[in-house]
Amino acid sequence: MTDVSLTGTALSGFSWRGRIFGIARRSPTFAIGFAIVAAFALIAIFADIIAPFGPIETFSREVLIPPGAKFIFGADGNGMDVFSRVLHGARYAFGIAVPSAALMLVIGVPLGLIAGYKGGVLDEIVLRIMDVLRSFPSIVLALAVVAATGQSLVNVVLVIGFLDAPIFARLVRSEVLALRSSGFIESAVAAGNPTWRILFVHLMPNAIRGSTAMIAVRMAWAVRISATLAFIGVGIQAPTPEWGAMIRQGAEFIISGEWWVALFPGAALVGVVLGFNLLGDGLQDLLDPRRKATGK
Amino acid sequence: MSVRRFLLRRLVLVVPILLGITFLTFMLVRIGEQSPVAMLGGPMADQATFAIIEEELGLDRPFFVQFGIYLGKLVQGDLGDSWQSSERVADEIRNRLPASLELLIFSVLLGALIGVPVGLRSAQRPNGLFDQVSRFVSLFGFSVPTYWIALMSIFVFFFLLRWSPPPMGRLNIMSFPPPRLTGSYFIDSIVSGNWSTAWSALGHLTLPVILFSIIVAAPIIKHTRAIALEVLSSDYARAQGLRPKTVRRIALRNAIVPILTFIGTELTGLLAAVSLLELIFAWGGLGQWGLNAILLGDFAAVQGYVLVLAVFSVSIFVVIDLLVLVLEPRATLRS
Amino acid sequence: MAEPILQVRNLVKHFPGNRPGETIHAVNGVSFDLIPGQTLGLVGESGSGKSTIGRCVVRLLRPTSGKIQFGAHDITTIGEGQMRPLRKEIQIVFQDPYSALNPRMRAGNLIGELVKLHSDLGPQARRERVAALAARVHLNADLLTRFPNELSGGQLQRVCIARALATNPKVIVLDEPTSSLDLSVRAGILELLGELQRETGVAMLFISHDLETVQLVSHRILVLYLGFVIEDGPANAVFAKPSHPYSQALLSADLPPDPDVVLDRQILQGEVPGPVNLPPGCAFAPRCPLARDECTGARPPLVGVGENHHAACVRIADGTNDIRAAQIAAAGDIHKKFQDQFVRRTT
Amino acid sequence: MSLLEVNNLHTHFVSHDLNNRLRVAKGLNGVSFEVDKGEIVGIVGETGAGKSLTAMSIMGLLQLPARIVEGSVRFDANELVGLGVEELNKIRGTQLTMIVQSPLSSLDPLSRVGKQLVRAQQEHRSISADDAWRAGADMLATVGIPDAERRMRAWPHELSGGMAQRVLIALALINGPRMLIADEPTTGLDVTVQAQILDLLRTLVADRDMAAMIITHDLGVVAHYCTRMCVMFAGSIVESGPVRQVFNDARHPYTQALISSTPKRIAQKGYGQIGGPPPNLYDLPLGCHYRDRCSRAADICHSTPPVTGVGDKHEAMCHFADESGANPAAAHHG
Repeated sequence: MTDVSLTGTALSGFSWRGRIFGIARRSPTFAIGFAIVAAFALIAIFADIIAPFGPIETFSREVLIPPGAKFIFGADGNGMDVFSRVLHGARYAFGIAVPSAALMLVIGVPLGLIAGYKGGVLDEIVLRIMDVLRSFPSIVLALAVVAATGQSLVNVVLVIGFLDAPIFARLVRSEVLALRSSGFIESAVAAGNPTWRILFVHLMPNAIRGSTAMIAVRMAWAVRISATLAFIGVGIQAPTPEWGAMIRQGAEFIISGEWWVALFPGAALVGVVLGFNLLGDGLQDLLDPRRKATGK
Repeated sequence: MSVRRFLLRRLVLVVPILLGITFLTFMLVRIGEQSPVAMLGGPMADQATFAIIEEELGLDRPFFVQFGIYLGKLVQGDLGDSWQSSERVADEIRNRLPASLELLIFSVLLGALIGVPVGLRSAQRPNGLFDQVSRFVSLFGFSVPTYWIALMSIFVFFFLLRWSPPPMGRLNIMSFPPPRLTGSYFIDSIVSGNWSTAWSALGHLTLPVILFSIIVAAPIIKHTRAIALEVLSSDYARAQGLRPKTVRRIALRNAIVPILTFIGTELTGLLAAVSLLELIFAWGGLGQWGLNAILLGDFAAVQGYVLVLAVFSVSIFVVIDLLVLVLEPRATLRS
Repeated sequence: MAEPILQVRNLVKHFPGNRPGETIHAVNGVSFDLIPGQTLGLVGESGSGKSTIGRCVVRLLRPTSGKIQFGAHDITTIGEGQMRPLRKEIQIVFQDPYSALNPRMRAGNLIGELVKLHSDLGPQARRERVAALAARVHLNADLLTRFPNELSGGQLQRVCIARALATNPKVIVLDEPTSSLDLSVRAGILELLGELQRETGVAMLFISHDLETVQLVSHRILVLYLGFVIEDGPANAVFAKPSHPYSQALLSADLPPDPDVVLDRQILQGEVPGPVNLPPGCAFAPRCPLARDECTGARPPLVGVGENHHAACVRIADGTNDIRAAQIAAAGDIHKKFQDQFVRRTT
Repeated sequence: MSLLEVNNLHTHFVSHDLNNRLRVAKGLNGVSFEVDKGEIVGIVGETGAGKSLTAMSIMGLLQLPARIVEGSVRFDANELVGLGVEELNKIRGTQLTMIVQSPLSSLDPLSRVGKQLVRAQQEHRSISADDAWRAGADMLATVGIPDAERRMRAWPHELSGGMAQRVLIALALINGPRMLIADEPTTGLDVTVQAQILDLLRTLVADRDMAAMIITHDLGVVAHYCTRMCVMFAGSIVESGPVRQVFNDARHPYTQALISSTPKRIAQKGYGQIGGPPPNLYDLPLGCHYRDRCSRAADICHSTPPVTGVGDKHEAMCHFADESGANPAAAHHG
């Protein structure tokens, strides 16, 4: 069924408009996810300009005001504008997601490459670490480590990055294992490539493809887990405008009916996480047309 | 390999993992900022008091000696005492685990009951309307933080609608826990014929179980769909001119093993995730207790909590392996 | 005859099996020489160990025992570091050109890689060398900027051959180089290989299960069964007078693409057993229509059946190694009559 | 009237590329042929020529984005194109069956061989489990599986490649079909096993008075096991006719090139014409699709060549079909 020749497909007539619609048609999921993430990224960049008030600007006489003309998302228990705080919270979301994703890749990818290609002791170690992490809920580990090492943005990023690195190591490792016996690696060895060239010139560009979608998914997880830490009270602390910390503030008002303090930061959190997840799901569709084909 | 030898081998392999986890947590809690000494001593205590407390807790000894002593007691089934409650950690775990399991098991059952059929139905007409909606719902379930959706539903169902009992514990204040049998208040009170307690337990269970089952169902939908799609598009299902009903049955049969394996691997994470829900509903389960222990640096309690999680996950894997052995003819007992 | 450039002696390669304690006996004591300007054909069905031999020769695999002598170098067990400079002398072309090329590199760079690794040429000189190589394998120069997925199977295999030629090797192993190609493309590749051998005098090890192709390109032939050489000899001699019962059956199972050829086939029962537990004695004995009690005793040695032509069968000694003759003798005229009838009905 | 009549079948792959432009790959471009009772028709051609696509189109097994855009498939005078799954299943699996490529992935891994044979029968008619089991065991014996009763209880993964292929044949024949389509039935099998399977297929077709269609890229299989052959190129049948006639008097230059590229012919006549890359199905040239690779190409080849009858049931789709090249390899010299 797939014996259709695709050779010589000309790529003439490229247009941005066509490309955008083309991608949106191929994977609406990706398009929606991308739009959401891009919107929040813009909010994060321009938070200062969009927000009517400062993120920790206090109006001491206007405590717990429901949403209205002045405070469109209401005011919280400290008399801060929830809207402005939610906007600034986007900075923390990306400030955690992007560097921790970079860290995961920087640690995980080379580890997976070497473990998969060389096997042996390093491979055993990576496998054992994966075993431990697998039988160990990451949230508990993150919690324990952050509780132990102290509450700072840098610590949270480090913990998330290190915890997720093995996921990429394993992903890349399994790709490498599949590729290792594939013809082009054998022919690269037979050609006389030194090991480093095999790893980084031949294996990496091919092995990393499967991880692309995973990056988005793990960024979603990073945003979620950092908010969870803050909610529990170990991550970033109030009055920092971090969404998890804001939900924590709002939690105490739920039973008394002041819903807006917790609702809006949570909704923003869901938005960003959903955006990254959609992006990841869509990327998988785009990168693996077979999945889509069998899906049809 | 016989099943018994397989189990034995598994056990041998599990020991280093458990040891590694124990050591890791042992180290982690001790490099932590919170010190039980400072907390127990209180703000007014002097150096001498600290020293006495330190000696009592055995914290003055070298790290590896402490670890050795801990392991020695562990082998005898002694998990130490929680300094916070002064209770034996083993007792605390025994008392609290059933509460968590009650929540977890009901949620996983409900989640699988929702997730598997929805996933199968999605795979029937991929990219159809049902599929699109269920994929989105599943992704939403992936993305929504448990605690936030819990807070929001408490606001709606307790504060606004008054359908749900106050989010405080597993029974209302008028009811007493039924005699312990399974540890589930709901089941135990039915067994003992105490209908009003059963009603109250059910009322308290409903909201958290429904919420959690959404979280559980999300990945199940996704995986069931992927697995079913693979089967439906495979050659054997198509070329023989089998009726769609038969193809569906084969698809389900072929999907069972991977789905079971998947649920199994998810369970440990869920046991931890349930702790946030316990926190919000003041459930008094293991998760809530474990969270607090971590926050307060309650060494023995943290160790105990982590160990329970690890043992739980390891035994789940063994159970899954055995199940697969029954259901999958290609499976052989291998380490 | 010229001095051999590569000598393989008693090559053995075992792999660990799927179950603990199991051993896969892929290659069990194979010896042969490669002579410059000549092609040696390795023939056998799956599990005969032919690809394993090829991979041992280019040292993608480390032999379990035996010896591989390349010129003055014993390359049997040297490390990858020592092997690397020798790699430019011994090259390999794989069966499936679609997977043998890094999908993320352009054709030109794929060929240029070898030049880069084994010479000090600057970028400009390298480009010229790549262009020359492309011309030599009859590959259009404008295809060099394309990625592998933009090329057809035949073009890809030409890229692979250009790579193998880039360093002027003395030995090329061809592991089923045409099996995954379409018939009309196959011929072009075979023609190119012959042309290159005549020009450069490279020694070739041609691995294939396609008897007709092997017959076409090889000077000598080695027939393998379960990792044993059961017959070797000049290509024409082996095809004209296969002496081992397995060679006879294998050759008779071939379907010539010509409806006018009357088939006279000796169809074997069963399939090639897995190479985990080797049968005692002659590996082919369990399927051999001529097997005798002694066949399951000692492994039969290769005995001469013609000039430079050997086969490993105990029946050669008394001349009863011909399957067809044996069958006819056993079944008598009735069988022959039936066979004639059958042939008439099917053609 | 023939058992199977395929008429002007067009199957296209319709999709959009990443730039949102409509792309149509013309997989089949007007395929017509017939298969009669007692015949074994061989379909040959290179990868991408549309051999498997033809089989899938006939069986109604196309998956999007592939679909039949024009043409008809008549089996025993019933039109199959456009039938729903329910009606199609009355024919598919009972009267018209198919052996797909790769035997192992074509068996349900979680059902024993016997159960699959029983299921295949009970899907299409009411038969007791015992009877179905007996019929299944008999069928296994018929396809040459020793110890059939024991094999009925085997799992698919316990079968060797040759055994699995026999089981597939048994599955395809269990409901007494009138026609069998075999897609590369021996690819991946060893030469000595290949002979066993092909002999079995031929005997079964003859004994049961069936028709068969064998898809293969191996001219040897066609030469010795088929009565008639169709040569496909770029989604069209460029030549068809009785095997012997086509081999000895090929009229289409592509057929001639194919036959002259077999090692035997090369050994006799030297290297002939060298094949080029397959045409781009997204952008097929107007007129004769083989034009760019053809040594005989002329101006007239820019118009679509007619299907010309050149003998008894022997047709070629070429402007020069009338010119006999009695010795195909003679047209080129190596």
